[in-house]
Amino acid sequence: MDQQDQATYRVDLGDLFEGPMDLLVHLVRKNEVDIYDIPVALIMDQYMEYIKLMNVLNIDLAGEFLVMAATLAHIKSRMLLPVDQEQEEEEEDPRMEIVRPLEEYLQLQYAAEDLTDRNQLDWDVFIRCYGNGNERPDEEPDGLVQVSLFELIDAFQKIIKRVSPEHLFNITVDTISVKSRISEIADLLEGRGSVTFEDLFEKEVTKSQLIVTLLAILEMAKVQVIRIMQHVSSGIIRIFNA
Amino acid sequence: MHNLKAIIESLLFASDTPLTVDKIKAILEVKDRNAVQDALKSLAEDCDSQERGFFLREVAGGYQLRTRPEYRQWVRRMKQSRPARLSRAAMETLAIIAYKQPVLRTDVEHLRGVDSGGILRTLLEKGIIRVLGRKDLPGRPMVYGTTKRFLEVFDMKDLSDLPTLKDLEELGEAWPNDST
Amino acid sequence: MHNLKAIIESLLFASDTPLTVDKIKAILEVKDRNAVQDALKSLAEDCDSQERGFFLREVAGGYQLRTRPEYRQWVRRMKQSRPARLSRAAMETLAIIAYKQPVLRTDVEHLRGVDSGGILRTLLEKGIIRVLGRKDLPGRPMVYGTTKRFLEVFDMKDLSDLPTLKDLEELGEAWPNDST
Repeated sequence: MDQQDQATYRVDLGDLFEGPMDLLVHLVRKNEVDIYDIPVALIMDQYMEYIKLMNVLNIDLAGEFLVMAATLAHIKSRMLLPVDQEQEEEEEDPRMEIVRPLEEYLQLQYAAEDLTDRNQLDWDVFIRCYGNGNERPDEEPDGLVQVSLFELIDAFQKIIKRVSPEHLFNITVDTISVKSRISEIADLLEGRGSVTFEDLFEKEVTKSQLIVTLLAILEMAKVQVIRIMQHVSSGIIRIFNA
Repeated sequence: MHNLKAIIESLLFASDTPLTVDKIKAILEVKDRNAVQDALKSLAEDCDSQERGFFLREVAGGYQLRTRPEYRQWVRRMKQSRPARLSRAAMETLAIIAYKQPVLRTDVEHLRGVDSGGILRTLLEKGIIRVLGRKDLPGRPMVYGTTKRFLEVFDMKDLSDLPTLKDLEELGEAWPNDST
Repeated sequence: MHNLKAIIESLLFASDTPLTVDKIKAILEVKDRNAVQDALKSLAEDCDSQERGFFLREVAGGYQLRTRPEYRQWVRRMKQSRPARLSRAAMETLAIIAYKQPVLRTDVEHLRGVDSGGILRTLLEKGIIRVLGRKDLPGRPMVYGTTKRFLEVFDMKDLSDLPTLKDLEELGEAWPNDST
């Protein structure tokens, strides 16, 4: 079989079973078995049949399918072990390992079905449509704005993709913490005009928060939005709006 | 105010978002909340009894006129809308977020048993879910929840319109061999 | 067709352009031109006699539902009180400021590749960004950052709720089956 043929016969796994839970639910339903009393050996055999079939069909098997196969095998082996008479009462049915996630998964399937059955906007029901005239102007009297956080990062990512690599910069959770602290310090300065160095560190508890505050002060000094002054006699360091 | 009902109808007709009673009161400068509510009720009855092409629906905390679902095939044909429906996988993911919010990506994936990053991104792009914040865990993972848009799209007054999981389970058990 | 008038009303309601009789005939697959015209006439009469918030208007060769001019002041007031959406350019500028703050106007313009003075002013007026200070450079350029109002608009506790590019990358590509 050449490359072309292989591509033709490749079936998206998502078209058949979304994941191992999906396949398991299918088998439970097909065999009409009670999820609280699953015949593990039977279900596992059928599960493995499907795995083999998917291999034959040249479907890329997600690792999750094999993890589930291992879990089923493990449960099956535990069920074959003789039960210790004394421990019997405390010993949990090994199948519980799979029953609980299955239970939750089934519940969510029902929830998804319920959502699907609702009158979905732009599919079952429609509201008035304003075509291209819908673009709202920037200038609005009361200055309210309606945007989502996702739109913001999406806009940022598009810019990043546009600019040349040498202008790339890292935005990480850490750098954002520093920005957040800068914003807080700017708030303080807006209110009070100046603040002592100690005040800024007063409430800090963890080492990383100390570092974040220090980095924030350094960055603000670097772009010169603050001045740092030390009193000659008292030695108190004060930060001012530049 | 003369003909409050007709004026409210014109507002609802021209609005692209659901209008709350408070918003209507503010626009019309009426003090009487009951008068607005009565007019809305009467309008809803008119839409039904006169068999109009649309009906008044309470959704996402406000009121909105929407075409009747019975006529979906014709409106759809006019709009030439491609299937804008969410896939089964997206519905499943959305159900998890709706019921378990605030929820982490790992929680979603644990329940579904498969990678769900792409679906989360799609739902974010559609504005149906949003980032609520971050959780104080290593890597500060993002926490997800549903939006007001979710209520609008899925025809709900508020999140309490969602049936409980227990109710759903009982309903589900009525058709145990419902094929997937 | 059962209830032709209501179906046509739902089409007119959901359409963003005037609909011609031919277009309506095509959508509903009705052959009888008179039936469509009678339904339109009857709908126009209903709108008038029942004092609805809108009326049927023959315009640009087609039919369109429009709010009654008598109610223009209220509809206008409603439209003015709607929250604005940010333009793409404003969104871009805001994103740069949010992620790169404290940042100079020249940095913003360098990344965007266009003059951004007007947009910066708009964002300042909206109270979403602020001047953090002036840099000690020729011309004493202003340094920009986001405000508390910015956090409110995006419903964040603090800036550390901002998603990072890594967060976005980790989600992967949007799910292909759910195109809008």
